[in-house]
Amino acid sequence: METSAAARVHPSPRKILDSVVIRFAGDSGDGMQLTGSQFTTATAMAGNDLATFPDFPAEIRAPAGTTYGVSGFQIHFAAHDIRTPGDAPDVLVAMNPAALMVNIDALEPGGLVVINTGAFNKNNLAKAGYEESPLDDGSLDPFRVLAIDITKMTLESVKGSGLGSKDAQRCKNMWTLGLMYWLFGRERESTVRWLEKKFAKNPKVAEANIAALNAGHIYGENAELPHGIGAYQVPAAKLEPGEYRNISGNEATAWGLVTGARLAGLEIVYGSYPITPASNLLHNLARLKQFGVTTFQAEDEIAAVSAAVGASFGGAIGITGTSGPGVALKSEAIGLAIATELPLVIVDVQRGGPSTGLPTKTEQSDLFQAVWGRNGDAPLAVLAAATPGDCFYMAVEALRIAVKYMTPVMLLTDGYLANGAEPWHLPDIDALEPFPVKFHEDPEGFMPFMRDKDSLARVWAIPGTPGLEHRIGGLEKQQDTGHISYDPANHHMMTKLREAKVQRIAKDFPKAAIDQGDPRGDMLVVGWGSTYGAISQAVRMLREQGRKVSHLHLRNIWPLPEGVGDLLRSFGSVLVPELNNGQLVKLLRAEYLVDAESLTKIAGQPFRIGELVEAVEERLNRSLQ
Amino acid sequence: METSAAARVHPSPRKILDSVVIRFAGDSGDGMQLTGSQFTTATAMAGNDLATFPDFPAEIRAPAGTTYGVSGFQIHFAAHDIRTPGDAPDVLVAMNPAALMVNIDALEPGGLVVINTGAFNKNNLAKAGYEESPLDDGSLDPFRVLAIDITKMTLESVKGSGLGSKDAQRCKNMWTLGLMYWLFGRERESTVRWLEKKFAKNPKVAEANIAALNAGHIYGENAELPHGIGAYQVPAAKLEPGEYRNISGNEATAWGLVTGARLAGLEIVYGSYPITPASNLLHNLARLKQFGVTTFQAEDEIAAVSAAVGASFGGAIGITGTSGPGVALKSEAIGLAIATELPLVIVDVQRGGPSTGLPTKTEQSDLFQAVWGRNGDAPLAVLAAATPGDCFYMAVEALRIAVKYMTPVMLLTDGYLANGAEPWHLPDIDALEPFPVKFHEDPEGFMPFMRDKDSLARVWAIPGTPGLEHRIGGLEKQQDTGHISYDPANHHMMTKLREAKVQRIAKDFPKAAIDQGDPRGDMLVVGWGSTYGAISQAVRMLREQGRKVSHLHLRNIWPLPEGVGDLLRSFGSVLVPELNNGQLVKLLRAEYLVDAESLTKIAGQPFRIGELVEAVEERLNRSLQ
Amino acid sequence: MSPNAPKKKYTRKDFSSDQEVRWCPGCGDYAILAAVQRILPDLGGTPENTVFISGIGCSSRFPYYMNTYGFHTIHGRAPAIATGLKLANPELDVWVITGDGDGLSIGGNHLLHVLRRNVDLQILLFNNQIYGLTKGQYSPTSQVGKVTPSSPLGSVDQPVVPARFALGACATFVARSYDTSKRLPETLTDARKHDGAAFIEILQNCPVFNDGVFDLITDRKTGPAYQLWLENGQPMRFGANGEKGLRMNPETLTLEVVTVGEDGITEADIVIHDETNLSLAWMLTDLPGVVALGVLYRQPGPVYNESVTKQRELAKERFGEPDIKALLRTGHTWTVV
Amino acid sequence: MSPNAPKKKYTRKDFSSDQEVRWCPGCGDYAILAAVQRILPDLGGTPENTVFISGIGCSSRFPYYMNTYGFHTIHGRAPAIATGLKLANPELDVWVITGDGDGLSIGGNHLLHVLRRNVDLQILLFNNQIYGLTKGQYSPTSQVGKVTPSSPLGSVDQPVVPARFALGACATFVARSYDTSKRLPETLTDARKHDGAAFIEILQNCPVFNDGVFDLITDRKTGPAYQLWLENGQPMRFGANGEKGLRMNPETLTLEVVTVGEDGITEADIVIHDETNLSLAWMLTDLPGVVALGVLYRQPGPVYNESVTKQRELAKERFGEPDIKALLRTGHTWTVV
Ligand SMILES: Cc1ncc(C[n+]2csc(CCOP(=O)(O)OP(=O)(O)O)c2C)c(N)n1
Ligand SMILES: Cc1ncc(C[n+]2csc(CCOP(=O)(O)OP(=O)(O)O)c2C)c(N)n1
Ligand code: SF4
Ligand code: SF4
Ligand SMILES: [Mg+2]
Ligand SMILES: [Mg+2]
Repeated sequence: METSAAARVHPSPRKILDSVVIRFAGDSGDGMQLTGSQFTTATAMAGNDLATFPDFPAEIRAPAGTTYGVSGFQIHFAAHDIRTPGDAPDVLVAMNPAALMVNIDALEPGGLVVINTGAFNKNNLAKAGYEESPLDDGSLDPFRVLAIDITKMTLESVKGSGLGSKDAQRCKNMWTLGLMYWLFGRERESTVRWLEKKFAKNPKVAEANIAALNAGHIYGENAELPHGIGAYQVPAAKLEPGEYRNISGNEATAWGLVTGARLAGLEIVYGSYPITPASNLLHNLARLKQFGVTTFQAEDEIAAVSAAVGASFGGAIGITGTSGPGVALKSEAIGLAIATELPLVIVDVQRGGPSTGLPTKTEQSDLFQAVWGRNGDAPLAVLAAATPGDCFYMAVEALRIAVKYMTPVMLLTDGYLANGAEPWHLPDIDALEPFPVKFHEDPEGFMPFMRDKDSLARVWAIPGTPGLEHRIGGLEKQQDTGHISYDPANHHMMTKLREAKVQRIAKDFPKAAIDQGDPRGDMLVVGWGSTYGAISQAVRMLREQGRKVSHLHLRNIWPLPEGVGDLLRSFGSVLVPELNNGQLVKLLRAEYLVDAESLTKIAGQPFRIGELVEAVEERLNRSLQ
Repeated sequence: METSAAARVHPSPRKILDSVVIRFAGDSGDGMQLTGSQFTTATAMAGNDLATFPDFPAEIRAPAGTTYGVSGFQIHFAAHDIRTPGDAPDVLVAMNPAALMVNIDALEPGGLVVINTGAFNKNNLAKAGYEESPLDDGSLDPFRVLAIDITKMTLESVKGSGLGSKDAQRCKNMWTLGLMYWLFGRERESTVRWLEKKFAKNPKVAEANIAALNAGHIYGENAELPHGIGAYQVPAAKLEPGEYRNISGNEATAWGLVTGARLAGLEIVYGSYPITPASNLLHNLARLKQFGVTTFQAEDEIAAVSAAVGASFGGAIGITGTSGPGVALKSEAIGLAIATELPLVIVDVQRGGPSTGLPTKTEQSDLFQAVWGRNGDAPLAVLAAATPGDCFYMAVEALRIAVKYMTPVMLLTDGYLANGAEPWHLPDIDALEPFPVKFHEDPEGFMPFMRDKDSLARVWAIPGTPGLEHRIGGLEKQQDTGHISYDPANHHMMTKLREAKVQRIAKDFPKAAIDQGDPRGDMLVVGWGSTYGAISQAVRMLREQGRKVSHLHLRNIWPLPEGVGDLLRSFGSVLVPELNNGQLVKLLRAEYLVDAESLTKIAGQPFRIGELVEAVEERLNRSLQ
Repeated sequence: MSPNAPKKKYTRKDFSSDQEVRWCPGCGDYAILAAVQRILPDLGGTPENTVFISGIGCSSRFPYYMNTYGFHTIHGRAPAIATGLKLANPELDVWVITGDGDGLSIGGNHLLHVLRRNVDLQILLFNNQIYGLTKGQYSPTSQVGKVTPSSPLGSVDQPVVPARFALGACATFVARSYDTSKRLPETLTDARKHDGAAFIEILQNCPVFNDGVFDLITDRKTGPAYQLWLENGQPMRFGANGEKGLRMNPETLTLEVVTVGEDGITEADIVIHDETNLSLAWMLTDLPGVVALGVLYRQPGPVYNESVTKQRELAKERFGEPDIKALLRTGHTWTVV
Repeated sequence: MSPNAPKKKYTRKDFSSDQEVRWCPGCGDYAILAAVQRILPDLGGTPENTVFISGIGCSSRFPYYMNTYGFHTIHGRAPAIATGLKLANPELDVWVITGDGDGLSIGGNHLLHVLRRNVDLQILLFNNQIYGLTKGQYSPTSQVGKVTPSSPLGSVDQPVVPARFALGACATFVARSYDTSKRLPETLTDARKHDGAAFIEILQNCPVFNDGVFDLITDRKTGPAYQLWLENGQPMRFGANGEKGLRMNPETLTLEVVTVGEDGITEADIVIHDETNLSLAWMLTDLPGVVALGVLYRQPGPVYNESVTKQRELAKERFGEPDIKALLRTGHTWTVV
């Protein structure tokens, strides 16, 4: 499915906007996620750059009308390149009172609220915690309000469809989508086609939904909208030419792992135990069995990683994915993979902690655990993806390092990356360098812990190979032979060797380089992981204001790439914004003895660009005083 | 059992020595541990200061005569105060060829070797890997050798006892002990009494052993010993007056926990799963049920810590003990105790890692895991005991902090402390400050997460209390009420609060103070845990040589006590010796931005004093160039 | 129960917390909650002496809705946490709430050991044959072929049979019921009255991710044909009009469904239920075309926490009053003057 | 076994590694090692296609002594690691070596799940009723009252019955033998031939920490009176002169020991062993005064790794040749020019 969508021009006179943030909000049953993703597709086709983020309720299916049952979907689209789903919505679509209650505080004065008055009955108002209707009490005065009885409009539009009232009501998200399409000049075809396909077995439903969609659009065209509300246009962005798709982090990770395994010439055994927000990594991979992927839904996280270790011993690439609490459980077995020097990829889709914490919210608080959370001196490589699309490349890279260095690699993503989505310029698969694994086969002089002089990786000799029979285990091993050894000097040497091997990986990395800005200046903002978009936008704004601020984003957490220390020392100050209580900052301070300052946000939510800009400004101004 | 043993004077003319290190070595079946501990008791009674360390074989019961079946016991005793079992033996007792093979390299030239030639037959020599007998090939020339057919002597001495030859042979360790008693002027009574008690049900065996003991002694008195070997005397040390006992770290920890619980007025539920070298903590506590101690041998480490958490919820003090791999498994549940703010003591008797590593060897490589090895921002308090006897006080302190601050506390000891022993000046129990726990009982205004303003500890309200019914859990909690909260600002605040609570513990600690030396100088040696003795002795030697070196020993790892940074900055350089690949050093660098240097030894063995002295000298000389 | 527990007569309401119940509309968990809240006052329970310990899962939200003490712990560990609690305070009435994932997947080991140790707890396993909270993956009790997000071509795992697992773990009380059953309170009461670990599998409908898996059994209309309610000492009869029953086939050692009055079958052919018979209980765990409900097995046995308490008392008798000063002086001491 | 495995005839020696065996003198593990090394060549195994996976414990040192591939992993996780290995390469002949602590204490959950999934492995559980490696604490199979360093007043834990646990886990092959038994190789061979997870409990003497716990059963003299060797299709006879046997008591549904020729008992009264009968197997797990040895239960069932392989092939058929480029283009794409 591919459609060319570059630079369409809309005939009607529309107000030109540079960028817009819309938040669709409604009850879990209102279909807000579908609405959002349809709007995303149409927006991508209109040539805007965009970023999206869903906001699921924590409950599986909360009672209708409650505030904790509100489901949201935010999309940010623009005529230039953007990297976050936006700090605050310009437009809020509130399908019921609870949705309004939960989201209205996020809207800036002057923002547009689209309200389905049909849902503003006494019962729903009470459930949302309103004593009086906000439609009447003046509390919406600061905003531009478009109040429509969408329920009634929808029912009318699908009258002839023969649907029962419940099913007919379900179409109201499509009515709303139609209206939004009109407001922002989007084409309806892709949604129409999608509806036809989705309800192929139930054409009545498809037709009704299409009717509602069209009716909403027509309403926009014809109705006299309140003063100050009109049709808008966000011109297409200048995107690099090529083929695009929308991609979420967990999709990208799954596909990156499959691609990496292809480049290595290996089959995948993915052992996992479901956990939010990593579960759909398992779901995505379970659908790819034809790619030589075996998914093993284990009885727990320990079994999941253990199976992956066993698979790597057997000559597949063992992979395991989970979130923070799962990594905690896996740490003993990860130590085994470190001691036996087997390749292993661990994906940690981080979420709010400690303990069960905020399972559906994002956070970056597993960095310490990733780098240092094991018994003994147990080094492994740690990578962090910066954007949803970057998850693809980092997954490939994790696999490459694991097999080249015979080491476990931890790939850190997070809930924000996992569920967030962005348009992704499809990579040229043929241009990716293969890294085919060669299993050792020659019995001549074979010893299971003999190593490549360069990478320090030990040989990978797998069961089934005649003449290479050998035993490995978690006890300390004698250099080369791998026999159990209690020799003191050997243990010291092997510990240093395991460390050296992991440190050596840094030689594969390009020297650390500034992502944005000059290589010296007043302040270096150092980020890692999913804060990439927000930091990058903030630094751009600051630089536009003339601030001498630069952005360094680390995708290799451990080992750190060469040159980081020099960069840190080239700036007047260093600020490390993290969605945790200050973890990378400790690593940097310990490694480079630079007085890097921590900026923390532990709220289960990404940084807003604005708060980053403010934090930097405040510090720069302070240091000027 | 108490005997006054101060300053005895021996009548015969003995060579006066300042300190002696003896290593008893033999086959696992030769009873070397018993021999060593008897020698220890007699030495303690002779008024020397002393330290001991056993060296068990890794195998449970290796075949007789093999090198890997050699069991050793080292004792260091002196006329002054000492703190380690000694770098290298002055005297080696080798009961068979394997014992000689394994230990001879440790002996300095000129050292004394006592050899049981009776065990040096062809078979045993071959098993030990000797092609020629070391008694004949000149390889022992650098040493003073006392070669005696102890087996034969023993058999003769017990001839009339009516024991079979196998049992009679078993007495040869007592014969050897008798000889050693004579050599070093020790009294035999305590051993005679011990033998009588031990074999009360088998007086024949007791008599035979006593006969052998006496025979060995008489041999010393009468035999013409080779030139250069005579009787020695190590004068009594000036020890602080008071009552003493010999104590190992695991004993001290167990008794400290029991004492702490008494001071708190709580019962103990100790959940544990056996693991070397923590198992005998469980054994020790299992014998103390009369102290209100319940030991629960759980199905695994996760169940062990979980039961402890459940017990703390119920109003006992939950304690769990393990070693590195066990801590890894417990980390998720420890996070739950952090999130629910329940008191919990975790004892980590560290051993060689990573993975199964070197289970019977000592190491300090779990510091990272202790401080940072959990998902999410999950702070807890970390303490480290410095000597076997210190384990007692640190266990009391761990308990105190846990209940005062409603927090998990990790107490780090290690295999060296656990099994090593030293004379211990018994504490005045009545002088220990009680810290009685007051459970919350008043329903008026009760909320489960309301806190003490000073300590920030939440109330401890236990099931069974009318009117305080409430629910806790691992999800993020609303301030005060403890209700589940997804509120972003609340999560940020609670994360900061948990951190602040743990940091606040430092207010209870005295300001960091130098253990030995001046508060400023050329080099500060910073240690933690079981390296105390070696560092302390090394610094003393260096200072005697006029070096401006001081020693700071951290017993509070997290939070760090106040004043550490100032101290670090008061020295020309900072050296951090650790039995790991450099962990505390990272913590210090990150916290204080001081260019502390790491000195690592990852050999499963404690530092030798000599190697520390050398390392310091080398660095000081280097910096002078 | 502590001897001086107040004599106040509690009602169901006293056991309901003020927290809004947040399961999906129609979830079977509601009915189970109601049943538990209903029986507690009748059993003489007090809110302060009752504790609910759960793991993680939809079902494990249960404690929040009880106005008792509660602990929503971590995934799979509730049995171990409850064991520790019971050791700290054996007077408490402790209930464990778990799911088929929480109890039989990640928590299988703890369930095994709490059952064989026979810790005095009630363990309610909400079996909806699915992972509800993580949005619908197959669970260890899901049937082979189950299509879920993690098994798009159908699960290939042979399921665990919870009651069989429990008997294999040497449980002393094994029962089965379902969420909306009128007899659930009765079975819960039996469990509460049992000394030791009482295991109850409760078939529970998850309308969102696994709707109707138990419909044949739990439906008002079809149910009677599939529900065999066990009564100790009574013949195993079932069916809309009680026309069916179980007969022992001595050759195959299995229980067969027969119709009384047909093929010469009489009441005398029907097996009498004996709760204390372990072999019979085993056969009842998995019957052809009918599901045994009620108490499959009940046999008193030594209770772990009681044995522990006894041993602690024995130690006190044997070693006398605890004295730390004496403790520090065990073995050999000496005095330096 | 891979089809082009060499036809070379291997001997016991080919399966012995050059590592010195380091169990205590007299340990029952030696005999088990010898039995395994003896049968492998006869079963057509090759060193390169055979893998031993163990956890941690004395018994778990086993792989070091086999000249095959081996993995001495971490405590309790061998079944999970073996599962992963078998998924990576189903051609391998994979054996799991575990102990009563490794397999039934920390590893109980993995054992449960590997059995119910029916992964094609041989699982040898060395049951010495003690933790050997950690120097003698009681284990989940220790009898109540066992005095050990961690139970100075005697253990109060009710033990797990391994065979019962295995049946509770829906195992498809359950057998029992003992270290020095002449018939151990035969039982191991049966296990090897079974498709799916074959569970064998091997009673093993630990002369150091638990000497003689099985003496009554394994002693040459007393043994015959306590050993019931099961033979499929044969009456369950035992005793020094085969004079004893098991009779079914239809009332209690238990097997009773009787003496043929006494009290009018004849051969016809003795139960015939049927390996496929689950109820019978259950009754055999724990008999009064006699121990059932040999194959208690054997019933073919779907093998997990085979089902996984089939599904992977099905996916290839259904979704065609894997193509990463097409994968990246699933759903909606657009082109910017
Ligand atoms: C250590 C850990 N692993 C995984 C999860 C994710 N998780 C939460 S509940 C659950 C399974 C729930 O299934 P079940 O126990 O059947 O309960 P239900 O929701 O069906 O009532 C999983 C996998 C977790 N919270 N913690
Ligand atoms: C995570 C972890 N916990 C505990 C241990 C210590 N440990 C090693 S083996 C063992 C039990 C051994 O008993 P069993 O499995 O019966 O084997 P045996 O030695 O009797 O053959 C224990 C507790 C460990 N190695 N790792
Ligand atoms: S997902 Fe299923 S089990 Fe969970 S609350 Fe909803 S209906 Fe109940
Ligand atoms: S301790 Fe026991 S089980 Fe372990 S090797 Fe020795 S005899 Fe065998
Ligand atoms: Mg479930
Ligand atoms: Mg054992």
